[in-house]
Amino acid sequence: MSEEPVPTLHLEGYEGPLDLLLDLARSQKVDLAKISIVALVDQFLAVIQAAVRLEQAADWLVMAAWLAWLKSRLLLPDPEPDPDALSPEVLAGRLAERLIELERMREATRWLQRRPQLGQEVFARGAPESLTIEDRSGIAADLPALLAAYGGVLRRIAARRPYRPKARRIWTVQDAVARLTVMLGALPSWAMLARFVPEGLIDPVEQRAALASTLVASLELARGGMLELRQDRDFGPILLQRREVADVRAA
Amino acid sequence: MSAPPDALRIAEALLFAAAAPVTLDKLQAALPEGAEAREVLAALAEAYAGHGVEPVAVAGGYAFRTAPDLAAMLTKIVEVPKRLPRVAMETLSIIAWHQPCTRGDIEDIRGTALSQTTLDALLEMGLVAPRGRREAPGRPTLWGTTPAFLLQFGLASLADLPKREDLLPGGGPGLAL
Amino acid sequence: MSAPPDALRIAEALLFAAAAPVTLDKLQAALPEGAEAREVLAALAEAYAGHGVEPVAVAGGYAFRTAPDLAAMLTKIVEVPKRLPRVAMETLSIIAWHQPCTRGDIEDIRGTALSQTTLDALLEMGLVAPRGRREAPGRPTLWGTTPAFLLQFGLASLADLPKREDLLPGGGPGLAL
Repeated sequence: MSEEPVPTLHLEGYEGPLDLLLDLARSQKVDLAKISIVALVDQFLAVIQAAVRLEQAADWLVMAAWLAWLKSRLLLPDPEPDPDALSPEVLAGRLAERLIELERMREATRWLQRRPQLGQEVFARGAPESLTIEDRSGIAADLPALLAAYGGVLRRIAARRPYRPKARRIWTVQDAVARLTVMLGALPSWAMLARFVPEGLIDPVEQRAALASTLVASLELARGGMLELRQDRDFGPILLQRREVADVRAA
Repeated sequence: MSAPPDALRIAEALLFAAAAPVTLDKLQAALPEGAEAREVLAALAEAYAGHGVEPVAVAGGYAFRTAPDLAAMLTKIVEVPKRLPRVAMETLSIIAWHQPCTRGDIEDIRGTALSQTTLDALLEMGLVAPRGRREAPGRPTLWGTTPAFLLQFGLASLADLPKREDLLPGGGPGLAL
Repeated sequence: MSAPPDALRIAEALLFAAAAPVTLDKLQAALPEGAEAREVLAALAEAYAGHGVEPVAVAGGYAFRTAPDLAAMLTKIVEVPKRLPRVAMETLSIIAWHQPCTRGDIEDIRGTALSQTTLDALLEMGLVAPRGRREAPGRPTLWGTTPAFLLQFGLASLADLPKREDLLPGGGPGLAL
């Protein structure tokens, strides 16, 4: 039993390096906790050398490198051990623990596989009887559902109404003529055009439209000889006054 | 028992595990040499006489069934309430809030034709009932909700229905219904 | 038989009819006054000793199952699903004994990557299910077994699984393999 020959192995048959390690550890026929890690490493490296191709999974080579390093640490203890690093004995112990846990889970699997499985070794009633009668006369509807349904109706009605743009209050030229005629009567002298724009317009578009209408209206009245217009400079304020006032002053 | 005990056990397990009634041929194929399916079944029926379950001939084969007296006793009635389809719920809600109203009113509000089936279903469930006719061309039937409607939705009276305005937040006064 | 015959018949019928195991509570509720569910079950098991079907404790309740020795005969007639591959069984074992655990835990123990196909197969059979997430970087999903797992392996509860420490034949350290 001494010179245990390295078994010829196909790595494809193993589910990763830990699987192979466990198999090798089992071949040592000792307690997994007391396994010779050094012997295990030698076996693993021998198998890897014989079987691994470089293109094969990298984790085999990573494991081989780590094991080679672990073996060197076990054989040649570090004269100045790094206090933060784990000792090789601890690392070897952890490897043994992992192998034990994997072996335990293999045993767990065997235990499960020995159980008679439903649909394999034992069978349940193929055609169970329900022994229930379904009463479908009731209605599954509550007040929230009714409200939700009506809410849906209301929302659809709201969505169906045609889009109407916001109505604008437009100060027409006719409006402006009427307002100017009234206001001019009480006007003693020149007044700025903006004074004749009706108050209470907040929308800037409506304000400018009213100013434009008032200007057109004033031009219209000036043409009819009702008033005079004056602008002293480009873009300066437009002033207007009643024609009769001008006539009186001229006289 | 005239049948060999193994044959009886096999017949028992097979009738139990099969998803469909087991035919005589199928049973015969499973039985050990020398056992006759018909005899085994007879022995099985004898062994189960007076039990809570018994082998019976059904649909061209044999299966275990609960003893009739126990089946009646153990059968539970499970309420499986129906869900109302969306169209029915909407129609019911329109009748609830707009009653009395005609089928034409409902169609106007929903913006689509209302099938007779929907109205029939609500009638059948007793949730709505006719409330006279509108004095208009064709004298269409007016519909309203019933006491069963109040019971179903846990309402003391129709006044307990939330106000239409409260149902559509932001809908506001602009809704001409 | 100590249990009244009627109680025995009811228990028999209930366990036979149900698609899922019957809990003690459910059985007790169906039994006549004075009958104790546990006693009735014991009497039922005694009455069915050696039969082709027998009552067993499984997944928190009781159900009839065919006798394991009849498997070979039954599989000739009843359709049998495929067995789980070894990888799936091993993954299932790790989840069963280490639950709740993450995929990373499983990969650590097996020392190799776990394919999604394997986990998917277990999920599809309903043998494992997510059990929340571990509060660790990446918040990995935790996995555990389901009642279907107990049913599949005929276990009354997870307590029926042997202890992890007892799994290695010959026990813990100090004993040769």
